[in-house]
Amino acid sequence: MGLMRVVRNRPLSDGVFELELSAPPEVLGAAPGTFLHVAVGGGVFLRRPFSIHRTDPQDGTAAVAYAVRGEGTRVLSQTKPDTVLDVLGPLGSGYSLPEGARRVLLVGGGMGAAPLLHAAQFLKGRADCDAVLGFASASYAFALDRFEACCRSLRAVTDDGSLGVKCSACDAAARLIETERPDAVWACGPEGMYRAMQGLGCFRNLVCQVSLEERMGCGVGACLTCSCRVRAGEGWEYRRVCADGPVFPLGEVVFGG
Amino acid sequence: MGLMRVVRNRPLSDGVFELELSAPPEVLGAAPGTFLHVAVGGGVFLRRPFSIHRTDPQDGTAAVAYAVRGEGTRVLSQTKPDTVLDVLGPLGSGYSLPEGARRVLLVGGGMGAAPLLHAAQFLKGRADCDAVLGFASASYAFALDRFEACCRSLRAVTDDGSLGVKCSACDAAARLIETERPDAVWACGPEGMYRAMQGLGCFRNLVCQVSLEERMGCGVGACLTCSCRVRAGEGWEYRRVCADGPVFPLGEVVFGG
Amino acid sequence: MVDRPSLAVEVCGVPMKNPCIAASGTFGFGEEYQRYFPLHKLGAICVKGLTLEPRQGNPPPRIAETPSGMLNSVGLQNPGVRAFLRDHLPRLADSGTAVIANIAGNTAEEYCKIAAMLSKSRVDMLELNISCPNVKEGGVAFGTRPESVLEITRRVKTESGGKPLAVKLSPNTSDIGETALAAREGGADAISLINTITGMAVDVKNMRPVLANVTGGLSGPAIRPVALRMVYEAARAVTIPVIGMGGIMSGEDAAAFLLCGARAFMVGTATVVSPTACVHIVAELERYLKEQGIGDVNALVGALKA
Amino acid sequence: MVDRPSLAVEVCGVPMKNPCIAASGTFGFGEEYQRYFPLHKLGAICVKGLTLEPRQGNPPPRIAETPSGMLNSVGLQNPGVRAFLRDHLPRLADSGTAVIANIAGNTAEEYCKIAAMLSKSRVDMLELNISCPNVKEGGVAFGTRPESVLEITRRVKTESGGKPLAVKLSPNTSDIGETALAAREGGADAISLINTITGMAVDVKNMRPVLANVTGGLSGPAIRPVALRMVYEAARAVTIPVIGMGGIMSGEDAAAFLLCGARAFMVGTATVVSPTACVHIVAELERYLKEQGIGDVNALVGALKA
Ligand SMILES: Cc1cc2nc3c(=O)[nH]c(=O)nc-3n(C[C@H](O)[C@H](O)[C@H](O)COP(=O)(O)OP(=O)(O)OC[C@H]3O[C@@H](n4cnc5c(N)ncnc54)[C@H](O)[C@@H]3O)c2cc1C
Ligand SMILES: Cc1cc2nc3c(=O)[nH]c(=O)nc-3n(C[C@H](O)[C@H](O)[C@H](O)COP(=O)(O)OP(=O)(O)OC[C@H]3O[C@@H](n4cnc5c(N)ncnc54)[C@H](O)[C@@H]3O)c2cc1C
Ligand SMILES: Cc1cc2nc3c(=O)[nH]c(=O)nc-3n(C[C@H](O)[C@H](O)[C@H](O)COP(=O)(O)O)c2cc1C
Ligand SMILES: Cc1cc2nc3c(=O)[nH]c(=O)nc-3n(C[C@H](O)[C@H](O)[C@H](O)COP(=O)(O)O)c2cc1C
Ligand code: FES
Ligand code: FES
Repeated sequence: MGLMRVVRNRPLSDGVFELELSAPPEVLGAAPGTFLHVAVGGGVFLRRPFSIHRTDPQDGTAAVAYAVRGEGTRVLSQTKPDTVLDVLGPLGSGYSLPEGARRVLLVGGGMGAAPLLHAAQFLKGRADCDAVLGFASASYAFALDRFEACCRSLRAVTDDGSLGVKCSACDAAARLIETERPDAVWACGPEGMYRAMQGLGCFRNLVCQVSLEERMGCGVGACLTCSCRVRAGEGWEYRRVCADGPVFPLGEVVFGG
Repeated sequence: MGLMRVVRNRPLSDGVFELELSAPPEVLGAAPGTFLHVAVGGGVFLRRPFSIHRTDPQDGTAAVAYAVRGEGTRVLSQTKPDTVLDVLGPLGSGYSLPEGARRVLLVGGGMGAAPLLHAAQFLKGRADCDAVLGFASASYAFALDRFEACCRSLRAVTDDGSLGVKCSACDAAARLIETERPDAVWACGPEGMYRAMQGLGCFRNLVCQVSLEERMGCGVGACLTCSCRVRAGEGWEYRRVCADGPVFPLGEVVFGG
Repeated sequence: MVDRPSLAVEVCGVPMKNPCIAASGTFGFGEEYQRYFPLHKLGAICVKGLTLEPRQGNPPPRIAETPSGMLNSVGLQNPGVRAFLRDHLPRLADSGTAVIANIAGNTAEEYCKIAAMLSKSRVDMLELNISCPNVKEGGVAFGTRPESVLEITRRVKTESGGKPLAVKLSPNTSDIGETALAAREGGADAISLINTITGMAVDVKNMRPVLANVTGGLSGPAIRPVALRMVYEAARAVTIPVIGMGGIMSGEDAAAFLLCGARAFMVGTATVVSPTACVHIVAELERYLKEQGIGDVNALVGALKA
Repeated sequence: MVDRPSLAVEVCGVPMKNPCIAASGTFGFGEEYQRYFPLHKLGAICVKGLTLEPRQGNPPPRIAETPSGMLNSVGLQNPGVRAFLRDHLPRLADSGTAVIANIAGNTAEEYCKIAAMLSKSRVDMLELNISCPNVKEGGVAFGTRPESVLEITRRVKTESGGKPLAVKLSPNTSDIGETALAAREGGADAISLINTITGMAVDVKNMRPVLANVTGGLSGPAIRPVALRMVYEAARAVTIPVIGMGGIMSGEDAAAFLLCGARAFMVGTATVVSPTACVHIVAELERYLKEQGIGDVNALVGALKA
C-alpha cells in the first residue's frame, strides 16, 4: 500500500488509457494477473481495481491500462502527471506456471489484454508464449507492439474484421491450441469468452486459468462483496475475486445463475 | 448566473486569498455589498458566498477576497487559473447611499474589509470616503494599498498593535465620526463589532449599514435557511440574509438569542 | 434513437407537461426563480409548507453541509395560508404550470382548516405534509404511525373538496409500505416520498451541534439510495400514483425514480445548489429517453427489471 | 496542549486501549489486516456476523457505490460459529485486542445457541445483530419492533453466561430511543448503532438494480448525520454504554460520535476504502484531543453543548 506518483497518463486507443506510476519494489516484482486498487480521487468514494499491465523495473514504473467506463475511470483519465494517488497492491493471486510448462498461450478479449502484457513480460525466459488478442474493432486494439516485443507470436483478431481475421479470440485460440499444443492457457476477457471456452474441449484438456472481474470493496479479502461462484463438491461455493482470485482455473468457475 | 473563468488566485496575506474571475457585465456593475455564490467544486456540495471585493470593468474581471476557514475555502485556495467555476450572482441587496450623502465612513473588521474595497470603488466620484480597517494582527491585513488608492483617508488598526494603533475598528471609527462627521457608515465585520457599535450612540445617530453573514443554501431567497433577526413591531422577525440583505441598517438587527 | 420523446404525465387527474416538480421548501412560491427560467418549464410547483397562521421557524444556523447532502432546520417558516392565497397564489396560478400546496398543521383541525381554505382556490393538488422533522408538534408525529396516517388522511380528504390529495410520507419509519397503504386507505389520491431523514451535524471544534435546532432534515444525493428503495417499496404496496424524490441531481437520477415506480418526481436540494437544476434535469431526462429509444416517459414508470 | 491524552476506555467491563473498534463485516476475522498493521493497535475487533451454520450469502453484485457511501448486500456470508471457534478465534484472542462476536440467527433459538457456544469461549463481548437488512428471515425483522427487541435480548442474555451483551440497533425505525430502551430492559449491557440503512441503486442504462439482491445496506459518510442523531437520541434514552458508528472516516468524525454520547465507536466502510483507516482515525483522534486540550478521551463522552 502506498502513495504512488503519476508519471504518465495517456490514451492508448479509442477510450483506452495507460496510467504509468512510480512504483515500489513489491509492485515491480508482482506476479502476473495481480492488480492494483486505486483511489482515483475527485469525490469517487470506493477504489477501482486494475490489473497490472506492465512493469519497468529499470525505470521503477508500473502501468495499468484502463477503459473509460463510468465516473471512476473518467476521473482517472483526467489525472495529471505528478498527481500522487493512493494505491493498494499488488493484490490477489495471479496466473501460475504449471510445473514444467514450456509453452503458454495468452488469450485476451478486449480490455482483457491488459494483464496479459504483464504476463508476457513475466514469461520471458521462463516459457515460450503466444498471444491471441480479440477486440471489437481495430480502433480499440492497444499495446500490440509491446506484445510483439514479448511474445513468440501475436495474433490479433476483431469482431468486425477491421484488424486481423474476423473471428473471436476464443475460436482463434482454439485453432492455435491444435497446432501449437501449449501447456497452459492464461486468459482474460469478458464472461462470454469464458463461457465459450468452457464449451470447447480443447480448453478443458489443458491447464487453463482465467481472470475474473467483480465489483469490489476492500480488495483485500475482508468485506466479502466480490464473490464469484467456484465448483465445490456437488455444487458451488462463493469465493472472493480479490483474494482467492482474480485468477481461477477455467474449469472451476460457475457462470450465470 | 454563469460560468466564470479563474484569471488569478493568489494569497493576499496570512490565510487570505484573492480570486479574480473573468466576469459578466452584471457582476462588473454590481452594487457594493452584493455577493457571489460560488460552487467551488472538488466534492464540496453547497455553494459558498463571498462578497465582491473589487471589480475591474476595463479588464472585465471581478475579485473576491476570502479567508481559508474550512473545506470549501481550502478547495478554493487550490483552484488553478483557467478553471471554470459555476458562480451565481451578483446576489443580495447591498449598501445604499442616502439621498444627499457627501461623506461615507467605511468600517471593516477582519475579512469585513473585503466588500468595503468594492464600496470605496463605487463611492469614487459619488462621495468622499474614509476607511477604518481593524485586523487581529498585521499579518492578516490585506488590500491596504488599494484602499489608499480609493479613499480619502485610511486608518488601519490592530488588536495587538502590530499595525497602526492598538485598538478596535469600532473605537477607531467612533473617534473618526466625531471629527469627520460622515453622513453614513458602511460596515462589515464580525458580530462582536456590530454589537459594540450598537452600544455606542455615535453609530445610532447616523445612517449605519452593516453586512451580515449566515450559513446559506440557495442564496436567492427561496430556501429560508439564512435567517437573521430584524426588528419588527414590538419584537423581531426573521429575514433572509441572502435576499433581504446581506446589508441591513445596524439599528434594525437583533443579535444573539 | 427517438426524435422527440413525450414527457407529459398525469398525476391523479392533474396534467403536467413533464414529470419534474419543484419540491416543497426549496422553491418558495416560485417568485425567486422567475428570473432564472420561465416557470411553465416545470411540470408543477409545490410551494413551501403552509400553516394556518404565519410561522417564524427555527433559529439560525438552519443549514449544514454534510457529505453529499445537507441538513436543514427551517421549521416551516411561512406567511400562513391566507397570505399565500392573497399574495402569492394569483401570480403562481397564472404561471402556466400546475400548483401543489404543501400543508402542515399542529393539529388535525388545523390541517383540515387549511385544506378547506385551499379547496376553493386555484391550486391543482394538495400535498399533506405529515413528515416534517423540524417542528415539535404535528409534522412527523403524524407520519410515523400507520393508524394516525390513515386518520389524518381521511379527515383532510373530506375537507379537500375534490382537489386531489397527495400524502407526503416520512422516511423515518421501519415499513414504508405500511404507511403508504394507510395513506391510500385514508383516501389519498397519490403519495409522495421521501421527506428528509432526521439527522445531525457536530462542530467538533466548538463541541456544539452545527444547527441551533440540534437536529435537522437530511436531503440531497446522500439519501438517494434510501429514497429509491422506499419509492420502490411504496410503488409495490399501492396502486395510486407515487411521486418520488430524494437527492435527484440529474436526468438519470430522475429516471431511476421512474423506473422504481414513480409517476413523477420532485427536485429539492438540487435547486438549492443551482437555481436552474430542474430545467437541466428535464433536458437530461429527455436525452436519456432518446438514448434508450423510449418514446414516452410513461413507459419508464415501474419498468425496472428486478 | 496536552502531551499524551489518555485514550483508554472501558465498555461494560471490557477494557480497550482506545475507543476504536473495527466494525462487523468489514474486518473479516482480522486475518487480512495483519499485514497492514498490528491488530493490537485497535481497541477491539468485531468479527463478521456469525450464524449457527455456514452461510453462502447473496449472489453478486453485492456492492454499489453511491454518493459518499456504498451499498452492500453480502447477506451474512460466514463459515458458521463452529468454524469461527475452531479456525479463527484462537489466533484472534491472542492478538492483544478485545474480541467482539457479532451474532445473527434466523430464529430466536439460533441466536441463543450461538450465544451459548460463544459464552464459553475467549470472546470478550457479544454483539446481537438484529439489524441486518440483507437477509430474509431474522436480522432486521427482530430489530424494528420494541417488543421483539426486548424479547430476543432477554433470551440471548440468559444464554450469554456472563459475557457482556451489546445489542446492535437498526436505523430502519421511527423511534430509536424506544428500541434502545427495549434492549436495555431486555438486559443489554450496551447498545451499538447504527447498522446500515436499507437502500437501493439503479443502473439506468440497463434498467436494472445494481445489486443482484435489489436492495442493500447503505453505509459510509452519507449516513453519518443520521447515525449521529440516532446515537445522540439513544444515549439520552439509556444509561448503558452506547457504541456509535456510521460513516466515521476521520478522528474528528469519531470525536463527534463521542460528543453525542458514544463511549466507543466502530469503523466499517472507512476500512473498506483503506485498510489502515482505523489506525489513522486513532492518531487523528489523539491529535484532536491535544488541540482541544483534553487529557482523557472519556471527557468527550456526551460533552456536546446542546
Ligand atoms: C481484478 C480486476 C481487474 C481489473 N482490471 C482492469 C483493467 O486492467 N483494465 C480495465 O479497464 N478494467 C479493469 N477492471 C474493471 C475496472 O475495475 C472497471 O472498469 C472500473 O472499476 C469501472 O469503474 P468506473 O467508475 O469507471 O465505472 P462505474 O460503472 O461508474 O463504476 C461503478 C462501480 O462499479 C464497479 N465496476 C464497474 N464495472 C466493473 C467491472 N467490470 N469490474 C469490477 N467493478 C466494476 C466500480 O468499481 C464501481 O464500484 C478490473 C476489474 C477487476 C475486478
Ligand atoms: C453574504 C456573505 C458574504 C461573505 N463574504 C465573504 C468574503 O468576502 N470573504 C470571506 O472570506 N468570507 C466571506 N463570507 C464567509 C464565507 O462564506 C465563509 O467563510 C465560507 O463559506 C466558509 O466555507 P468553508 O467551507 O471554508 O468553511 P466550513 O466551516 O467548512 O463551511 C461549512 C459550512 O458553513 C458555512 N459557513 C461557515 N462559515 C460561514 C460564515 N461565516 N458565513 C456563512 N457561511 C458560513 C459554509 O458556507 C458551509 O456551508 C461571506 C458570507 C456571507 C453570508
Ligand atoms: C431547505 C428545505 C426546506 C424544506 N421544506 C419543506 C416543506 O416545507 N415541506 C415539505 O413537505 N418538505 C420540505 N422539504 C423536503 C423536500 O421537499 C424534499 O422532500 C426533500 O428535501 C428530499 O428531496 P431532495 O433531496 O431533492 O431535496 C424541505 C427541504 C429542504 C432542503
Ligand atoms: C460490507 C459490509 C458488511 C457488513 N456486515 C455486517 C455484519 O455481518 N454484521 C453487522 O452487524 N453489521 C455489518 N455491517 C454493518 C457495519 O458493521 C456498520 O454497522 C455499518 O456499515 C455502518 O458503519 P460504517 O458507515 O462505518 O460502515 C456491514 C457493513 C458493510 C459495509
Ligand atoms: S473486495 Fe472485499 S473481499 Fe473482495
Ligand atoms: S440562502 Fe436560501 S433563502 Fe437565503
